[in-house]
Formats: sequence, structure tokens, C-alpha cells
Amino acid sequence: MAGVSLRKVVKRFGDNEVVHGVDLEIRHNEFVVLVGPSGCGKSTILRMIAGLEEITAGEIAIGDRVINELAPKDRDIAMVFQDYALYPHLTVFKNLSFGLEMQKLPTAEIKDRVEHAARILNITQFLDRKPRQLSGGQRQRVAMGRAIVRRPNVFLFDEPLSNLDAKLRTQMRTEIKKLHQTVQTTVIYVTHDQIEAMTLADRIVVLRDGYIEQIGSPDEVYNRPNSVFVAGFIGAPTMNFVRCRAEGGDGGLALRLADGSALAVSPALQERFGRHRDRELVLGIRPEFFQLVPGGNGAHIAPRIHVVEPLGSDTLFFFDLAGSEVVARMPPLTGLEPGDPLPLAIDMDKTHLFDAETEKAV
Amino acid sequence: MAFAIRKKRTRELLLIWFFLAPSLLIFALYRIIPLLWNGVLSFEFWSPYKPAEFAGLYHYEEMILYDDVFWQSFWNTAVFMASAPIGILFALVIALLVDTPIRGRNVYRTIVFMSYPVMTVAVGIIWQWLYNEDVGLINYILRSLGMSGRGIPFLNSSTYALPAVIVASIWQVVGFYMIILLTGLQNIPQSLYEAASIDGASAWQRFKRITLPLLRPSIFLCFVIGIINSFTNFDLIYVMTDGGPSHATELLVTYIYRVAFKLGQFDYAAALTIVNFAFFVFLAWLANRLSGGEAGAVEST
Amino acid sequence: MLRWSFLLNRYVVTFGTIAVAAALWNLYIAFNDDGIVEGRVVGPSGQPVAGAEVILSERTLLVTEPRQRVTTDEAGTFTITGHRYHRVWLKAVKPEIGASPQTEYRLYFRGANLHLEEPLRLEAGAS
Amino acid sequence: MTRYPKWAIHLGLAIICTLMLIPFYWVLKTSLTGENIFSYPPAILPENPHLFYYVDVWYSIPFFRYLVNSVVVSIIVVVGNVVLNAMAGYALTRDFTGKGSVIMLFLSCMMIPFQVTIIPAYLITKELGLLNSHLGMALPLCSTIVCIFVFKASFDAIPKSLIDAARIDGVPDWMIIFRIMVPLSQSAIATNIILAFIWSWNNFLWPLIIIRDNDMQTLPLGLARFLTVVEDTTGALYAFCIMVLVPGLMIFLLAQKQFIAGLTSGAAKG
Repeated sequence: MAGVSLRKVVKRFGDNEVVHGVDLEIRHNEFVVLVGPSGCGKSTILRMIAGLEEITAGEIAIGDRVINELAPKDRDIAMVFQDYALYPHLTVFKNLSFGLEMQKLPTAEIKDRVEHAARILNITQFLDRKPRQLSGGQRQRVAMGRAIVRRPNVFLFDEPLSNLDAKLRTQMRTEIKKLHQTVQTTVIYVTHDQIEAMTLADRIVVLRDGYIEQIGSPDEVYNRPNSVFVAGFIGAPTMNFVRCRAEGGDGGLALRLADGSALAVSPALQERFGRHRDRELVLGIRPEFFQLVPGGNGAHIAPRIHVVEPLGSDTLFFFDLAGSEVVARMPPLTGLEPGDPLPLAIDMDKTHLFDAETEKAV
Repeated sequence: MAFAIRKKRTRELLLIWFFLAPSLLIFALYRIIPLLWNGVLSFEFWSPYKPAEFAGLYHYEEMILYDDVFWQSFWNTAVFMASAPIGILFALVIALLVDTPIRGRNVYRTIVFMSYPVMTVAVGIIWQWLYNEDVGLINYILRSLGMSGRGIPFLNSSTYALPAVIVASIWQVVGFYMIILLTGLQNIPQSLYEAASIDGASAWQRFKRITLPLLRPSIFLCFVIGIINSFTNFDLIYVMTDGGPSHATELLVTYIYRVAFKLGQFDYAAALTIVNFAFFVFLAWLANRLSGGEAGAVEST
Repeated sequence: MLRWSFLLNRYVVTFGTIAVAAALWNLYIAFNDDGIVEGRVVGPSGQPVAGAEVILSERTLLVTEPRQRVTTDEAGTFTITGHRYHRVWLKAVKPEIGASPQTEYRLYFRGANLHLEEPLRLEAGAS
Repeated sequence: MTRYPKWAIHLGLAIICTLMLIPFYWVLKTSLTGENIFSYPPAILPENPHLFYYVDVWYSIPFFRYLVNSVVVSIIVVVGNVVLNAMAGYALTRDFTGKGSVIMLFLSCMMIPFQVTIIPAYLITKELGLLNSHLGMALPLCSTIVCIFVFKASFDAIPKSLIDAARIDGVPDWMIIFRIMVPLSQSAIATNIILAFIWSWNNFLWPLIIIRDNDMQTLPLGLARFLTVVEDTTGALYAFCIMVLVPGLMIFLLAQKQFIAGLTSGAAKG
């Protein structure tokens, strides 16, 4: 039973603090994804857990063992690297067995474990090859195999899919998920790709500039983002943000936009918006929560289309809303072209409100 | 915890310096200390069996005001250096030919380059034989072509000896220049030529506007090697002419050797060495200035 | 099989071949360096000459020095054994008849056995 | 780029190659036939070629002894170079105070040509009692700055994650060097071996200065001495010349790729 606990973990490189007292409790068997833009400290945290970076302050425990001082090999972890980090001069078999040899396991057991891992990952036929004779996806499997054979308590993944092309990435994503179900361990997975985070995670940890911005299930971070940052980071195409003010009396409340136009607020929502009357706000609208008029209880707008991007299953329309570039995702429509007016209703029920100053959800 | 880290750090530092120590020792023994020692020696009267005595600038005065051989070897070194462009030009032509996509270019390249790794002493002996007054191949060809009635004793003539040695030296080094230029040529992206062709540049214009400018670091590198060569080309001279006849082929380096190890005047030789080094550093500085610090620009090779 | 295949690179093959050749050559030398010179001495008209003195000289790059002398038997044949040279001169002399010209024989190694195909031919008047 | 007819290029290259090869040919021919000073014109093709000049050389000088000396010195130099340069190159990939000064020191040492230091270097070697010894000949060449930087570049090119992976696999630091970094720096090692071999094999001035014993002569020394001892028209000299050339050329032809790569990388940085 090994969860991972981070308590007030700080990392400084010289005078430069990159991780500011992070607290994080990861349960046994949980699949946690650390996500954030580059430079947010997610890889540093992972490397501190692995023992590749020293922990400046705070402590990290795996199970009930504080591992700050332990060498990587004694931490009962395994790690999959972004560039796979396969030893180019060793065969696949040797790559898998290298760590076990270092642990001085008996040869027979090593062979057993390697073959078992190879079977799980379907790489048995490549065991005699050198890494450079393998395709990207195969190398990725070997890298995972090297982690599996160690039978660790905690799996660490450092952006393992970012070197693969789009199609393979989707496929490997599924395999990692399956693997987690087969091998039943705690997984900490670092990525900058929010789709990976959404699809894989039991819990997502959104990081920004060395702070945890939000922790929650995929559903939570998607539907109840804490801040403009999280809202903008999770979801593609990204959420639209429009600055506004709630103005007018009870019953006649409207959101006044920067260009002076107003979005009517339906009576049912008067109370929710009314609380923030006369404050600078940011209205967040996900692209999918636009509807073609007529219909819906939302506010109505009729902007002119700038750009049309048909995706097949959907079509994206880009237009200008009170000085902000806004994108709406619609069912595939034909006949509309740039310059045409697009009569839309905004599903105000599904919108998010943020304080313009603090960028936190209100 | 901090203690453990510091201990680990100390161990690492020990390892680093332990790894550096042998190389540093060798460089100290054979480069740094000798250079300083030379500096000291050049201001002293000294021989292996005499205690040192301060000499001031005596040796330098002697050298610059009275020593004709020093000046002769100085000019010979300069001439040697000035001959580098000839070799580079040859090498450029060969490199351009070898760079064309023809069959067997690797064979050609190997043959042209083959004279470089040959021991310089052997090169000297080979060329001495070619220059032989009576049965040397060169004299035979000259006579067959009717260009000279009698054999020319190339290496014994004060007119021909230096050019003759220079030819041998170019023969040896031209393959090396060629390899450097060829590497430079192959690093020029083909797309540049294609773009220039589309812009309507003629072959000559492409050569002038693309090849030459982009090859400049390589050509510069060849010059540097040529300069270093003229300072260090001891073996060839020693074997072919031993500086003769009457110092016609004396270079600074052979003169230093002669003064130190044949005449036993270590102190005077040290002064010569210091002047030689100053000359070298000056040239290196000049070269760096002229190239705008491009000396390392061929890194990508 | 696979274990040793790494030995099949050009360096091993080249140097291996040289080593084998050198070993074979030395083996050949070991069996043929008894320093035996066999030959015949004939007179101006081709008849075998008995009792002629055959002088073997060593020739180095710098000097020539007489090293061994033997006398021919009735059939005009002679055998020199145990010479240690790689470049020898042979000369036969019989004062009553004359002397053969000094003939040079170059050998591929020291003390190589030498069997003269052509006899040493004495010429009248020469010494 | 320019479209000259192929035959013209071949012709040009063939002429150049002939010019480059003639000196080799002429010496090879002389070594097989000798040369008669009094016969004119010299024969272009070898007449009655034989190998006896080679036999003469073999017996008239201790050729084998010279060969062994050359080989021993070269081995010391090659081993010294690879080990010491790899160590120094590795040290330079780590961070430590004074790293900048060490690199500056190395770079400025590169500016001091060995020729400039021969006199005190001779005196130092004498003090160390290494005159007339293999080690004395080899020591100055045992570490070369150019190759230190070749190693540093090669180590730097190894992905950091590979080292991390090894640490997670539980490889001790010192073993990472041997199990991971060295096997991945094979081309740097090959470059260094070839360069060090050629440098030491062809080295002339330094042995000339510190070797007095006949027994310690290396091949180039022997060759230069042979030149002064025997008449230069005997053919034996040229046979000796060929015998000295062959090992170097053979190594060059075998390892041409590494050789050229090493020279160009060495030259670019030197």
C-alpha cells in the first residue's frame, strides 16, 4: 500500500524558487496527472519524487516512509522518460533487465520478469533488437517495460507520449490506461497536454508557476474550474473569455460588455449574477455552449463570422464579441461563409464567472 | 541532511579534480612551465654546466642586431607561410571536382588525401629522391621536355631549395586542405543553390555568391593550419636540406634546434623561442581579428 | 557462432592475415636456414674441377669479407654448411686453371639454403 | 552544381591523382630495382624487380627493434590519451568552481606550440630521468587538448535522461561512466585512438632530441639516420622508406572514416 505524500515541498535552483511549498496527497492505486504549461514545475516535482533532484525543503513520503534522503533505486519507483531514455548500446532485453541486474536478482527471475513484461506489452519479438531498430511506439513500450519489470509501488511518467505522432499517441494513451488497470499501482503522470490529463487521470493537478492551481477529478476541473487559468488550460478549443459588468436592477439585470452592448440574463439566473453587480468580471463561455437561434434560454447575439473551420463532426466559427476573439463549436453547418451573420444564443446557465482582478472563479 | 549533501558534494569535487589532475600535470610539465622557463632563460647566460647569470636583453640585442641567420630564418618562415594560399587554391579546385556527384569520388578523395598521414620524414626522403640531380624524376622530365640541359641540383641550390621544399610540403598537406574544404562544401545546403538557380544566378555567380562566402570559415581554417605548419615543419627541412645550403631553407624552428642542440647555446635558443612565440601569438591575434572571431565557426563539421 | 562473429571485422582480418603470414614465413625459415650452399665448379670447357677452392664472402651494405672456404671433391661439387648471411659472394679458384668471377647471390633470409643451378665456371688467366 | 561533362571531371581528377601518386610510385620502384646513377635516362618501369633490398634493410639495421619501439610508444600514447582525455573530458561536463578557468587554461595551452617549449621540456625530461626511454617519448603526447574537447562534446551529447534512467536503475555513479557513457562515446574514442596513433607514429623532433641510444630509436629516427649512413642510391633506403610507410598507410586505409572525422573535428576545434 503506497500512496505518495508531498508536504510543503520546495525546490530552489540557486536563488530561483520554482516549486513553492506544494502539498499533495496521492492515494494508493490512484492515477494522478500533473498538468500545466512548460515551466510550471510539474517535471521538477516528478524528478524530486524520483530522487533525481534534491528536495530543498519539505518532505516527500512514499507509503509511510519519508524518502528525501534515499537514492532513486531505493525508493521503489520506476520512471518513463519523455525521450524514452533507452540505452542505445544494449538490446531490448538488456534494457529491461539492466535495473534488475543492478539489484542482483537471480538470472532466472530476471528472465521471468522480462518475459512477463514483454508479454504484457507485446514486445516479445523485439527482445534481441537494439532500440534504434524500433519504431517510436515500440520504443515507448520498451520504456514502459523497463518500468514494469521493477514491480515498483509508484510509476512516474514524464511526458511519455509527447514524442509520438498524433495517432500513436491516442493508441498509447489507451494502452497506458489498460496497463494501469492490469498492473494496479500508483501512477504519477506529467504532461502539458490537457487531453491526456482528462482521459487518463483519476485526479488532475493543475500547476502554474510552481503553485497548485486546482486539484480535482477531470469532471471537476472541466466543469468547475477554479480560475481563468484552469478554465483556459483545460478544454479544446479553449474557453472564450469576455470582460463584462453585471448592471441593472433586479429583474432587469444584464451583462454589459466592453463595446457597450448587453447580454440579457434570464430571470432564473438573476440571482446568481446579481451577487456580483457592479464588479469587473470575466465571463467564460465554452465553445460548445453556443446554440443556433432560435432556442435556448440564453442571451442572443448575432456577430459576423470571421473564419470557418470545418472539423467534420463539428464546425468552428470564429467571430468577434466585444473586442474578444470568440470561437463557437456548432454541428456541421453548410452554407455559412465568412462575413455572414451568425445568430447565436449563449447558454448562460453553463457559463463561468471570474473576478477580473484576481481571475478566480466567483 | 545538509551535511550529507555536502559530503556527497566533496566526494564529487575530489573525483573531478582527480580526473583533471593527470592532464593538467602533463600540460604544466610540457607547456606552461617550459614557456615560463624559456622566458627566464632568455634573460640569462646559462649552459648546462654553468650557474646562471643575468644577461638582460643581451640575447635579444644579439639576435636582432647581429644575427643574419635569425633574420634569414625569419623571412624563410614568412615565405613558407605565404605559400599556403597556393596549396589552398589547389585544394579548392580538387575539392570542387570531388564534390561533384561522380562515380569513384571516394577513391579519388582517398588518393589525394593519402599523402597526409604519411610520416613527414618519409615525405622528405621521397622528395629528396625526386629532386635528385642526376636520376631524379623531376630533372628527367625537365630534360626530356628540353627545359634544361643539365640536371638542376634543386636542394643544393640557394635559389631553388626553398621553393623545392615548399612544393614537397604542399604535396603533403594539400589532401588535408581538400578534406576540410570538402567538409565545408558538403555543409552548404543544396537548397541555397537551387534557390539561386531559380533566381537566375549563373554557375560562376553561384560560386562567388554562395560557395565562397559560406566556405570562408573552412578556407580560414586552412590558412591557420598553413601558418601552424610553417612554424612546425621541422621534419621535412631536417631530412631534405637540414636548413642548407647556407641557411637558404632555415626556418625558425630548425634554427632553434640547431642553436640549442647542435651548438649547445640553450640561453640564446630560449630567446629565439620567445621571439618565435611572440610572432605566433601576433599572427593568431591577427587572424582572429581578420576573421571576426570566426576561428571556431566550423564546429558543425 | 554468434559469439565470435564480432571478430570478423576488417581490422582483425587484416592484422590476423599479416600475423598468419609472418608465422608461416618464420616456419619456412626455420626449416630452410641451415646455411647450406651446394654447387659445382667446372673448368673453361665445362669439365668438373676437383680440388678447387670455393670462397664464400659476406656482403653487407658497406663491406665484403671472406668468411668460409671449402674445396671441391672429385666430381667438382662442394657443400658449404652453416653460413649465417643473406647476401653472399662466391668465387672458385684453382691456381692451375684460373678463377671464376665473383658472383653475388642474394637470399631472402639469413642462412638460407642455396643450391646453385649454374656451376661456377673457372676462367683461364683470371685470379 | 556546374554541369561539366563527367569525363572532364574524371580526367581532371585522374591527372591530379597521378600527380599525387607519382612520388609513391617512384620510391616503390626504386625500392624494387635500385637505381644506377650512371644510367640515363632513368627507367620509368621497374626492370628486374626484386625484394632483396628489403632483406638488406631487415638485417643491416635493427628494424624490428625500431618497430617495437615505435609500437610501444604508440601504445602508451594511445592508452594515455584515451584514458586521460576521457577523464578530463568527463570532469569538464560536471559543474564545479574553477571550471571556467580550467577551460581557459586548456584553450591557452593550445596556443603554445610544442616546438616552442622543446628546450625546457628537454631539461625537465632530463631531470625526471626519462631521457632515452619510451615513457619520456610518450609522456608529452599523453593528453591532448583537442581530444579532451572531443570527449567533452561527446559526453555532453548523451541525453541527460539516460543518466537519470541509469540512476533509477540503481547504477552507481562511477559505473555510469563505464556502463553508459563510455560505450556511447565510441566515435570519440575511435577518433582519439587514430589521432594519437598517427601523432606518435610520425613524431620526429621530440624523439630526436631525447633519444641517444641506438636501441631506443623509433622508425622515423631510424629512417633519418639511415639516410645519413648509407648512400642514398642503394635502393635499401627506399625499401626502408616503404617499410616505414606501410603500417601508417594501412591504418589510414582501414580507419579512413574515423581518421577524417577525427582530423576535421580536431582541426575545427584546434
